[in-house]
Amino acid sequence: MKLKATLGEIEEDLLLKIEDGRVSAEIGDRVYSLDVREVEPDCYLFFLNAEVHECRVSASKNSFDVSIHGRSYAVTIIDPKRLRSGQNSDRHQHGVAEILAPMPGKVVRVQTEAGATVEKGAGVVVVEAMKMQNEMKSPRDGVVVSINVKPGDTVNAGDVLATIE
Amino acid sequence: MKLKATLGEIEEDLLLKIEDGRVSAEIGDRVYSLDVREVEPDCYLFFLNAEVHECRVSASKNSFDVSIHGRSYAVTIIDPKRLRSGQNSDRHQHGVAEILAPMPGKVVRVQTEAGATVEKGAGVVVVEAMKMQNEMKSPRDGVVVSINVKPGDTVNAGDVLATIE
Amino acid sequence: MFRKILIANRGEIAIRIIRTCRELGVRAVAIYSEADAESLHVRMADEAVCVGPAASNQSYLKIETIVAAAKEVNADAIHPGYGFLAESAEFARAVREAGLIFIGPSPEAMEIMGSKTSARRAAVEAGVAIVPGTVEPLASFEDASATAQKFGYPVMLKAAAGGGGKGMRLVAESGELRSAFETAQAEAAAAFGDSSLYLEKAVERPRHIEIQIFGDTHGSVVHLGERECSIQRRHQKVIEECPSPLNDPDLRRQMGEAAVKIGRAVNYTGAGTVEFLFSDTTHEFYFLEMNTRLQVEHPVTELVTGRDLVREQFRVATGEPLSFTQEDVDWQGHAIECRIYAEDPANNFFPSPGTITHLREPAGPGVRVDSGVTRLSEVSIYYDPMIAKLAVWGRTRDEAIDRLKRALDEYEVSGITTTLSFFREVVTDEEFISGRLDTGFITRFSERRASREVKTNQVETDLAVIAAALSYAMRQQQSAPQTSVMKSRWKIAARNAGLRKS
Amino acid sequence: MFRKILIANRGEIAIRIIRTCRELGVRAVAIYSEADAESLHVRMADEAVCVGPAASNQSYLKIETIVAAAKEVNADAIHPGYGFLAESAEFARAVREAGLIFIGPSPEAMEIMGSKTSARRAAVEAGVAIVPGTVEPLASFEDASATAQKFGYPVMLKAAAGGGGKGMRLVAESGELRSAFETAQAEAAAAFGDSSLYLEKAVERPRHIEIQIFGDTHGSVVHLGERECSIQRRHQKVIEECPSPLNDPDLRRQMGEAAVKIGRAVNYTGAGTVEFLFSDTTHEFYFLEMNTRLQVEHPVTELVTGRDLVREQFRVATGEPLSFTQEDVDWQGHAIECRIYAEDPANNFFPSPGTITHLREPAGPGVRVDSGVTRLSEVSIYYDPMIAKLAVWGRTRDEAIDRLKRALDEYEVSGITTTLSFFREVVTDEEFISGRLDTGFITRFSERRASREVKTNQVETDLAVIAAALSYAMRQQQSAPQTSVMKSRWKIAARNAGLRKS
Repeated sequence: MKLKATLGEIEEDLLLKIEDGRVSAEIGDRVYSLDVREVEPDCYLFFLNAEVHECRVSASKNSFDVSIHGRSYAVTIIDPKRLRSGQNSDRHQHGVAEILAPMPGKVVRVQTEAGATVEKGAGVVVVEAMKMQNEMKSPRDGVVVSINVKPGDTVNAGDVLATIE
Repeated sequence: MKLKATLGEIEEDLLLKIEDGRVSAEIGDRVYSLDVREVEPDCYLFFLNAEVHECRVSASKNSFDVSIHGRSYAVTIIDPKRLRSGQNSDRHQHGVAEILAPMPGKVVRVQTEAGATVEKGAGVVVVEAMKMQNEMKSPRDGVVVSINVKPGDTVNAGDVLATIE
Repeated sequence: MFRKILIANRGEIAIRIIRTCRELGVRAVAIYSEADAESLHVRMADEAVCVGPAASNQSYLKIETIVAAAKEVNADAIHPGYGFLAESAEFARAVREAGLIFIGPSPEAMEIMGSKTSARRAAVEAGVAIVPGTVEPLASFEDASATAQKFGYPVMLKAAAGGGGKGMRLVAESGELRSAFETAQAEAAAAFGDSSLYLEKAVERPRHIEIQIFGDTHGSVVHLGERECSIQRRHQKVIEECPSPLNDPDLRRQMGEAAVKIGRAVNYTGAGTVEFLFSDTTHEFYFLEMNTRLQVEHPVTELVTGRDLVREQFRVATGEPLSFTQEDVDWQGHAIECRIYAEDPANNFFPSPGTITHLREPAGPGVRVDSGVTRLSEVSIYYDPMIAKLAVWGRTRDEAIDRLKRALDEYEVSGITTTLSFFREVVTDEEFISGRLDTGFITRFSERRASREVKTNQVETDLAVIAAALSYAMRQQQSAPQTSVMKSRWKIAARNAGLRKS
Repeated sequence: MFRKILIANRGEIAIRIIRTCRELGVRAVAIYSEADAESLHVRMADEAVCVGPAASNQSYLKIETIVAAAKEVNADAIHPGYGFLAESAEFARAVREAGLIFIGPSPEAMEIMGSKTSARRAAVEAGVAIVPGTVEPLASFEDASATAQKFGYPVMLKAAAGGGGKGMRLVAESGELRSAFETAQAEAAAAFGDSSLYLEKAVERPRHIEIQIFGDTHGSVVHLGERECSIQRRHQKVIEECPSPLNDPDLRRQMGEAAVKIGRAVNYTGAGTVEFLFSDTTHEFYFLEMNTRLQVEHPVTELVTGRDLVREQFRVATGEPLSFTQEDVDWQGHAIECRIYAEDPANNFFPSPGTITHLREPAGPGVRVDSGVTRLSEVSIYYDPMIAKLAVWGRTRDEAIDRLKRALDEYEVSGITTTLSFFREVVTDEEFISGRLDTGFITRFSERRASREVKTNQVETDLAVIAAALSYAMRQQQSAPQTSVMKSRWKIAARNAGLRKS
């Protein structure tokens, strides 16, 4: 099957053939031929020549978190036949940076305001979680477009705390 | 729900009520009221007053292998409403004892023959498995009704090697 | 020995204590919050009592509820573990008044050491040097500012009731003082219900070295040597060693004697730890604080001295004398511990709660894991995100580091992000391997790390992509009608494809 | 140090060796049969080569295939582990001739010790006593019968090429001799391809005590003390200890010196074990045999001496001198190991292959697990049914036994039957605790066990019944149409039902 795979910034074409426990794959100009065992659901044991590589996958929709030799890689698979798009959110496409709450917590302080100019690394919002106060910093120089929280607010993972442009 | 449960020789009536994570059960004249958590599929954490008991169940049809505090118990559950019977095989009902191969192996020797009288503990068939020779002994005094294997035969777990009456 | 004890804690330390209970034939009673009903420490206990809702101040910090639970189940004693109520003299007193034994020091000793200011006073009286600083809590920001000027920057702000780095800030220059003062106060209030702070001159490139002491009710106080805990982030220890890489017997004797002096000064009983700041340049050491409880990092001392500290705590709490004298204590080899947190090193160590979908813990020679979780455990947002401690032992520090590398490589956790990847980098870091440590290590290491460009392994990333694609393909097959066939064919095929050219 | 080695084995010992490879930065190459492609030892290796079908004589015993594989992957050396080809001089020679290093002794030493008769000759020449018996293989049953008469019953029949209790029979009286002779010959032929037997006078209530020795290529041979391996069933060790419960330094020195003599006699290099029969009554010991390889039970020696024997094997194999002298060796505390087999103790220890559906291995202070399996591993019928070794360390034998009990209680294996339940009974047995052991222990223990009437715990059995009923109820709900609702209601309910009266 023909797929598109994205890892980090790089998107590549992927041609995959599965037969008799062997997988042949072409990624860009690189060609692989592997023996594969599915030792557990979503855990693949690859034999590349004599080399052994165990890959454990946790999947959600078509983004896959693959851990191999203790390192993990976030891979997105797109099946052109199914035209699944809109997957790579366009957050990074233009000049807006959102500051997200990485986990549930409570806002204790807001250190700037909409309209203010901030430098990369400047503190914007302080969130407390697990008794630990954590300063959310601006990822870049810019102007604060919006602050979406106030002290005392409870926030969930992924909530947009502020937007910098 | 009303069930019949067999553990070893004992069969008892079981009345089970499940609600709001509490289980009340009557087994014979014994009454239990428990908090239950299903910590994993088929793994139950019971709170009996303050006592904690974790039970892990592996089920096949309506016989259940339950392990609790490192000991395991073979329990059969019969739902009278469904009239599942024929579960307790009648092997032990009348005077015939079968000698079963407990696992796959190869028959190396047969030490008696049909018609012979054997004493309890007398060797009947020697099966080799994992390079280990194991003598299958007669479970009781009696007469050999049949020997179903010959040296060199490969046997699987559960095969009836011989019958003693 | 006790018949039954209640463990007023959760997670790995509760399990650590349960293990010693089992070994001594003591029944172990766990407590748990509603969020913890299915936690491993509950599952491993003989009995368990729910003490309230998830929030610790409504459960694990509820003195009356916990003492009542202990009475209810007829426990003889209560072990507080570390954190939560472990250093609450009020709790210790409540336990005593309920006619139960508190497995720890006297409330009086806890009170003296509980306030850092009175602790510093006690140290001075015992003739042990302290870091130049205020002995009284700071009255106000102005007070702080004036005092800082007096000692000269950099200075350290610390919570008087503090511990675990909460309410602690390093202030490099006057401009930073106000915001640091406010944040520290806020944290101190949140963590300890007491916002008072004190101030110290900051010792530069300091090593954090602590001494394990043990006292009994018959008046003997001994030490079990040092632990090096210089590797900290957010003033929290993440890697601890025994002995210190300095491995200097004279220094061990001097610091040990100083620690014992302080222990004697408060008639200390049970396990305690005296923390010192050691200056690598002057080789002077200053008393920092005393922790009147078992430490998170006690396993490294157990590995090197061969003594079970929890077992000894039980023994002392029953009124027996220590099972050993100072002369009996010896140190074999080297041990290192890593605290495995459910945190994302790539995102400023932010907590990463969730369900552990896969877990394989390392084992084999020289490896000890004290884990609070198992497969399918939930790591909740309510409590400290430490899920386990990995400790290794080797004949030498180098052998211990070899083992640590190996064990970290074996360690598999899926479903949550952990600090494992961070430790895998630390153990290959030249500065770590050299053993020239100080509390600034992680900052410097993180800078080195940031500057280092990451060279990705093309084959590895390609295999990751292929694995993802396979997983995708499997899903397509499963959702397709003829799934089962294809799936099973695949499985069978996979099973058959054994023979590899050799 | 080596760059890459091939491990000519499987299961836990392959993993044990892989761990030392990782710690030394040596690439580890596994071999596997078609039945083992998904085994843990393959998954943990850097590289792996399939050497043939499931049957060992077509895979793990294929000398040419294995040596070719090692060449193919450019390995520097081959570690044979134990069992399989570990004591095959032919294999060691083939490795040497292929220009690779065999991590073990010289083929010459292996040949002398490989035949028990020549080994006994060597011992006699080295001035070490042997059990009265034949020095030559028995010519025939008549020969056996005559010899047995000469020494007087009871006698022991043993396979000349033997090991692991295969082809070994205790014969109490003449009537039993013929069938024992035939079975032993058959087993010997099957196991070693050599049916020749020899005969020994049986020592009554003998202890099996062995000495770990180590030699290097520079002529030094040292010993690392004894292991007590008296607890055997079917002449296979199941529990081993270091030191022996006798813990007699003089005896250790005497046996150690005897073992070293034998080692020197064959210019022994690497790790080896000299087995003795020790008579509790006369306190005499007799040479039994020498195992020219790493033993299954080496972890107890590692725990008590603090030395990594596999690491030392690597070192010696590279031609370096031993890293320690006889004077450097010391012994701290006490270690005990249990071999966990996939066998059914309730059914004459019959192998119990299958899939491990659930696995939780013990951990924490003083516990070491060397496991060959993980969750979902298949235990196949093709190989030795040992799935793991549990070893514990304590300051004293009593502390070690406390730990062992605790660790056995923590150990959870589902899907197959194991010997865990058997060990849980052994560790509470008075005779075991007293340490008065001999090779007849298990027989006597089993009789005690049979006579003891089992008092079942009514509450426990009732809970088992309730759990089964719950599991049944869940299934009904799942198969019923309105399942999901009920199921989820149940789940939610279960989640909510947290608060317990305290």
